[in-house]
Amino acid sequence: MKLFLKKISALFIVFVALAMLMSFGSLYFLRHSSFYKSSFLVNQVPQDNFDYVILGASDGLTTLNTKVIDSVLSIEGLNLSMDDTSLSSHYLMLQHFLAEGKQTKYCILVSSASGFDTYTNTLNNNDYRFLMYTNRAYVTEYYKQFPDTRAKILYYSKWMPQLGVSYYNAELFYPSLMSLLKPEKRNHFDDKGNFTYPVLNKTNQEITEFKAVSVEFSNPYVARIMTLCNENNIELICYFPPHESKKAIIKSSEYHFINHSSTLTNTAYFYDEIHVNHVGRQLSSLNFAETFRTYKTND
Amino acid sequence: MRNFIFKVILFSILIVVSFLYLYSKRSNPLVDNFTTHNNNYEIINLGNSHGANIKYRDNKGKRFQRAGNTLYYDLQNYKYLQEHLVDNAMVIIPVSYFSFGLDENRTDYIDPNAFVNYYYMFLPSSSIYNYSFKKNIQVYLNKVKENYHSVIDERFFLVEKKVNDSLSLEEKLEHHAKMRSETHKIMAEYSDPEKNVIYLSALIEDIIKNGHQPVLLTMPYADHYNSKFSEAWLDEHYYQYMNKIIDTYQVPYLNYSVDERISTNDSLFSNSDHLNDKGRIYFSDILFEDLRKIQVLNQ
Amino acid sequence: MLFNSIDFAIFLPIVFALYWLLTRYPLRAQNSLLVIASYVFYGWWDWRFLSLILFSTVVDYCIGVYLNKLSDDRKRKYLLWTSIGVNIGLLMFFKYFNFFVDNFVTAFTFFGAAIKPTSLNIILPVGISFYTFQTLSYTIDVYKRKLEPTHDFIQFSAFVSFFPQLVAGPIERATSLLPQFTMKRKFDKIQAADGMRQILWGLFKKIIVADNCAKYVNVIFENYETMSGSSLMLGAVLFAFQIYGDFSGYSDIGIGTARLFGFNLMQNFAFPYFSRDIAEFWRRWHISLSTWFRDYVYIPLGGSKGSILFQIRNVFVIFLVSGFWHGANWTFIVWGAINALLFLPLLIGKRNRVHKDIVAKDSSLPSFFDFVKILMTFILTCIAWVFFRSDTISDAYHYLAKMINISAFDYPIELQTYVYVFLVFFVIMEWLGRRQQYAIEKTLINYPRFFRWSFYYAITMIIFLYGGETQNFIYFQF
Amino acid sequence: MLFNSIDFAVFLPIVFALYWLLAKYPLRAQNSLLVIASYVFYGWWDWRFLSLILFSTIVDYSIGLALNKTSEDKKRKRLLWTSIVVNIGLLMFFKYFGFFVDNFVTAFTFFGAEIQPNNLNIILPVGISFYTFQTLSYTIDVYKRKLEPTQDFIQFATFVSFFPQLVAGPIERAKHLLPQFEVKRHFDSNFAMSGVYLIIWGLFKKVVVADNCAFFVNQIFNGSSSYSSAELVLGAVLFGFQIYGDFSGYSDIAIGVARLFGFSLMVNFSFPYFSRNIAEFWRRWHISLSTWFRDYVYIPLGGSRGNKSKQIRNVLIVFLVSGFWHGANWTYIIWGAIHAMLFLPLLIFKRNRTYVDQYTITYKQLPKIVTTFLLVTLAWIFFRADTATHAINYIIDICRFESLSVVTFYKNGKSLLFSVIIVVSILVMLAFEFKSVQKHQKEVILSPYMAIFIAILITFMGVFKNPSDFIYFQF
Repeated sequence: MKLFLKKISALFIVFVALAMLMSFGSLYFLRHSSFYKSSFLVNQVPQDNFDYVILGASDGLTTLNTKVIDSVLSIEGLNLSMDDTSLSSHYLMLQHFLAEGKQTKYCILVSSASGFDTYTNTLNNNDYRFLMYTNRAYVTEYYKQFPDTRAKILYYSKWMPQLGVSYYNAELFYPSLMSLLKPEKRNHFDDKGNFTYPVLNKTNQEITEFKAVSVEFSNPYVARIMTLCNENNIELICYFPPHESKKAIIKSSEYHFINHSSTLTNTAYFYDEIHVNHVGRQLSSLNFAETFRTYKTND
Repeated sequence: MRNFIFKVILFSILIVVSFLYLYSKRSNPLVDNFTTHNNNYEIINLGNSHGANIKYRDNKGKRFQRAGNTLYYDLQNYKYLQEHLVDNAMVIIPVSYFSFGLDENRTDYIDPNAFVNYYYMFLPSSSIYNYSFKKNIQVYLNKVKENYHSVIDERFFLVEKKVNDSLSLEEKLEHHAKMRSETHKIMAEYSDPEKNVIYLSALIEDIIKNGHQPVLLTMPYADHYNSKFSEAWLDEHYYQYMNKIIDTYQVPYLNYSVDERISTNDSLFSNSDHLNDKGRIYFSDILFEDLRKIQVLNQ
Repeated sequence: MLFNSIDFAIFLPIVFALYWLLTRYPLRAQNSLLVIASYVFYGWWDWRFLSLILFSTVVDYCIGVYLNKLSDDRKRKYLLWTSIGVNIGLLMFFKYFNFFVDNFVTAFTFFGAAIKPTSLNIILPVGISFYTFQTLSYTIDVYKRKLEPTHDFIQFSAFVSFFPQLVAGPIERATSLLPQFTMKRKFDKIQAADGMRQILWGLFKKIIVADNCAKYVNVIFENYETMSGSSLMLGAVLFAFQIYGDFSGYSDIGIGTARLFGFNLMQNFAFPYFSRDIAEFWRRWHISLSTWFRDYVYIPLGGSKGSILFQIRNVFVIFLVSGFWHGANWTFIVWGAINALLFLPLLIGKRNRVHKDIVAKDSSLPSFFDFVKILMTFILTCIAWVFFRSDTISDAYHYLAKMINISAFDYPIELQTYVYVFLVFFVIMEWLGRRQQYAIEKTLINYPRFFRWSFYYAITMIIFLYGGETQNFIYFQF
Repeated sequence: MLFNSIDFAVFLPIVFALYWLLAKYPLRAQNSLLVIASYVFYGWWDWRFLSLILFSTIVDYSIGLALNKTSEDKKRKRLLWTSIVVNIGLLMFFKYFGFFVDNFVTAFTFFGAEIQPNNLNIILPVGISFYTFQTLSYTIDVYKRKLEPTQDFIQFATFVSFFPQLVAGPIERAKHLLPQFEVKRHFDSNFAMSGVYLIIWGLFKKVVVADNCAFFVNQIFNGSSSYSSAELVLGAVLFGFQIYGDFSGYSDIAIGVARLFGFSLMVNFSFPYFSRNIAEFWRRWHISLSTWFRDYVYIPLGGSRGNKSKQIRNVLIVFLVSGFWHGANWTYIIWGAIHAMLFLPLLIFKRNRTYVDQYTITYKQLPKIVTTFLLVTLAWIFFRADTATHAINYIIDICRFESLSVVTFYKNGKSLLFSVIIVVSILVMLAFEFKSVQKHQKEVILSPYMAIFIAILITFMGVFKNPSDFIYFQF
């Protein structure tokens, strides 16, 4: 029995050591790649001061094109949205942005009307993209707060990285192998962090009526993002992207907001119910630039 | 027995041949400068890196200076080059503020034998200061190694980090002057100035004996550099010895250190104590003008 | 005179030629040539050391002769102890005097009395621990009547001062080396070629493996506070390679040169890093020293007879003394103690004789569990080496403590790729040659001559072109 | 409790430690521990299943005893039939009740009568078909006096509910497994190590091969109309590997775990995809089930004695019943029928025993192996399709050949990645199996180095996000 236990422990130790080595290696190469927004921000964004930064999920990613806004207002912007995430991940991205010693005057928080209200205490699908920075306190604290098993796996990856890297092997291990060869490759976003959906042959008809959705900003993360912005004297602006059927109604609230939820009134601009396509993006970016100009002037 | 010795000898010949091949592979610019002469010179100058400020218009004049050179080796270089000079040729001897404080083999370098090993390659063994046969072999081996690595292993030459030159030229010179002056002050007190005086006097006596014309010279420095040296310091470490030699040998002496035509104009300097190309041309014209006056005087 | 210096490169051929010219003359000529050559070799450092070695030779020669004459026991024991007293006394004075003074002072200041120590600046004569142990082994063997003392002083001094193994061992046993001086040596081409090959491999180990690692090890050990955990680990591993390359390189050059002159010295290193447990490691590391301690300290103390407690005491004594022999510093003693602690569980579990044969004798790869054992032993020895290398015990402790934290997973410091390449090549060659006396003794035997020559040519060129800055041999301080 | 779940990873060491701690005590202690562990393992799904297995155990235990006591034939035959009825009845009720009701209703609506079926929502207890067959084999063996019934109820309970093979086989023969419970198990570390390597190999086949294939198979089969014929063929092939990886993976883990406790279970799969004809495929695929049917159905029916038509009838019955055993759906019956059709020509031309003792494969036989594999894949389409019509449409789409693009396998980064992983994992699996086949080994034997390599493959190529169930759990 002793021999069996010795053999088993030898096998187990070597396996764990090898797996740990490989996963640390893959996290290391991910840290030096720009495949995901978290390491893109560290490796491919030389400037340190920005006029505005866009935080959002897939809607933030595809609605505002910072290049258009920058050319119109001749300012410097960066799109840090990540698809399939929620306000909690935007808070984490803001922490990550500040931890890199970068500064911005404005922070554009993009979310649908319901996103500002509903809050589910679960890990988002793409929150694993911060795993390569587990050695930073704010990332592990973020993973620690969620009860579900995926969050636990990511939290314990601080010491046993193979937990996270093998659970998300398709999303972390293989991109790290690829970024070993091409470190500057980005995952579907351009050098300013924007992405757009193609123009499908959608019907071209007017949208006449929108369903009203009231917004109270009850998601606790809005307040947390607000406090973080105030600490670093950043001006927070909540932006409601164009929606094909819903119109956001905001009663008076202490947050600055730009409500463009019903500005695009033709289905031809929409890729699907909540995402605009390439043409829609051009229009909403120009609209946003105009309204954003008024903010810029009065301060 | 004989067979064994034969094999050993054959093997060592093989090694020696490959060494000679590698040795001959790449010539050394400094050594070539001192060894290849296609005509006799009318005017030459010795000295250290400051000696590079002189630019000759035709192949009648040539620079025989070397970065960080010492007065002892100025003497030996002159002895080595004297038969290549036309009679009553002019020999310019630039002397820097710190020249009197240096020891013969520049043992103040980090790698004590880094300075002298170039001289092993062409100067006769009698003129090398505490010459050692072992050291000579070492130098040849290092040269072989250097040639090999420069051909095979580019990484051997460390690429210096690009200093972010956001500083203006003026700030750069100021910063450089502060750093250089401190090291030069240390060098000035490194070893016994008396023996350097002896070497300089021997050099001048040789030049006069051969019927050549010695000219002592102090190179122009930027005001930033000059301002770091107090009058008292200069007298004690520099002018005290220079005046003694000038009086004893009545040697013509040109002092451009604080010449307002050059020192005040920052655009002429590549760093606080070396001229850039534009500066060299401008300074050489002035120098040749003054030299012609001296030559007329002597005739 | 360092083995990897140009002086030796000139000195060796001259002595070689003279030596084999004298074969026609009687034996004494060759031996006296050897003595002169060895004294020139040893005097190259500092001629004043010569007086020391001469004194030690004369004393032990006379004791040897008298021991043989006398027969009553009390006198013989008395003579033996004088020899031990002289040799150990010399060693103690030159090597450990300052150490005892300093500790004596610190002990006293600890109790409040400040004493001004008069520590003389004694330069440690090179190789003193090696030849004192060698002469000591001679007198003890003669005392135990295992050996007839020589009556030819030249022969004895040649034995003591035989230059290939004078400065850093292997510590030859009189019973094995002295007889070789009595016979006439005939030149044997194969043995000479083998000697040249061993010298070449020793130089490779010393210049390429040891010196290149030394460059980084010094950097890491000097400023270990600022280094990441993984660089500290890398530093420990590199030092393990450095000390092995340095010391076994020296032994190989020594054995190789001895073979050129027709002498056979014992194997000092049998690939210790492929051993599967600490007991085997100590049967393969510095064999001459460990066997010396076993024969002249462990067995007289009762060895493995007696109760288990008795054995543990003997083991501790052996390890501490051999640690202390390495240098006058607490770190070496702690290094010995750690090795003793690692050795004890094997001794208690009666498993210290388990791994006698060569690793993976028949297969070309070790079995997986052997591989894990080899890895574990290597890691343990590296941890012990940290104490061996650090200047003070607290340095070593902080070094190890700093190794185990999250930064252990960062990227270690940047090494030039050719260092990795040569280390991997070195490990492969050692593995292929693990059944032989040294790594490349027979690995290339059945290859065509052209291939063998190009291999030696490549190794020689690599030695010249990729050698690290010449560091002197670590073992010279012992 | 799934084998590839964290609860099992915790459960196994605890039981292992307790089991070998009890080695000092009398045999009953170990056996009762096994019973408890098995009931905990089985109850993990749904504790109500426990009552079912307990009932079945008690019935068969008492019948076994009674059979041994009475010697007069008529009584014994009646006891035997009660045991068969009880077991098959349980199976019928839980597994096929819904199926019969639906078909009864469709048959009636076919004739125009509207009946409102009150099918109770019966949840199919996991592994019911496996342990009922196992207890049945016990009673039949006792009836034929091939086996002495056990007097010790605990021993019999452990035999029925031995947790490694409880849920998905291999269906152990009482003659082979029961004696192992009577004798004291001594710990043999090499035997246990071989078990560990087998577990690792089983996990690899399940988590890496099967689950990765599932990614494409589910896509293609659910939307089979919108895929090109090449994709449909590949979908079927991948399902072939998925089901093999899944089921043989499970059996390997079961056998490995049993070895940890000192038991040796029979081999359930001996590299079926290297068989050179259908007959050999059925001698290598799910050996425990096919031998069960051969011993308790085929031979009683007259087996291969009697004239040709009788033999064909027996073969048809065995294939249809074993197909039907797999599930309460026409697709399984058709699947069985297809295999019967493929098997018959070999039987008729007496070539079904040709490769019995030819173990190593020669390259000349490669075309035979590939054709057998394609035929089996054809059958798998029916096995995987939801309904018979779906399977037939699937095959029709394949034969249309209007486009041969395989774009789904590389249309975006993720699917390209999965395709690469699938190709690599299948090649690794076949390589290891080929080595074992050529060396005439009964199972894949991993060396420690290979075990580490496979474990690394599992960590970095395995699918852990939504651990899919073992397919065989529905049977």
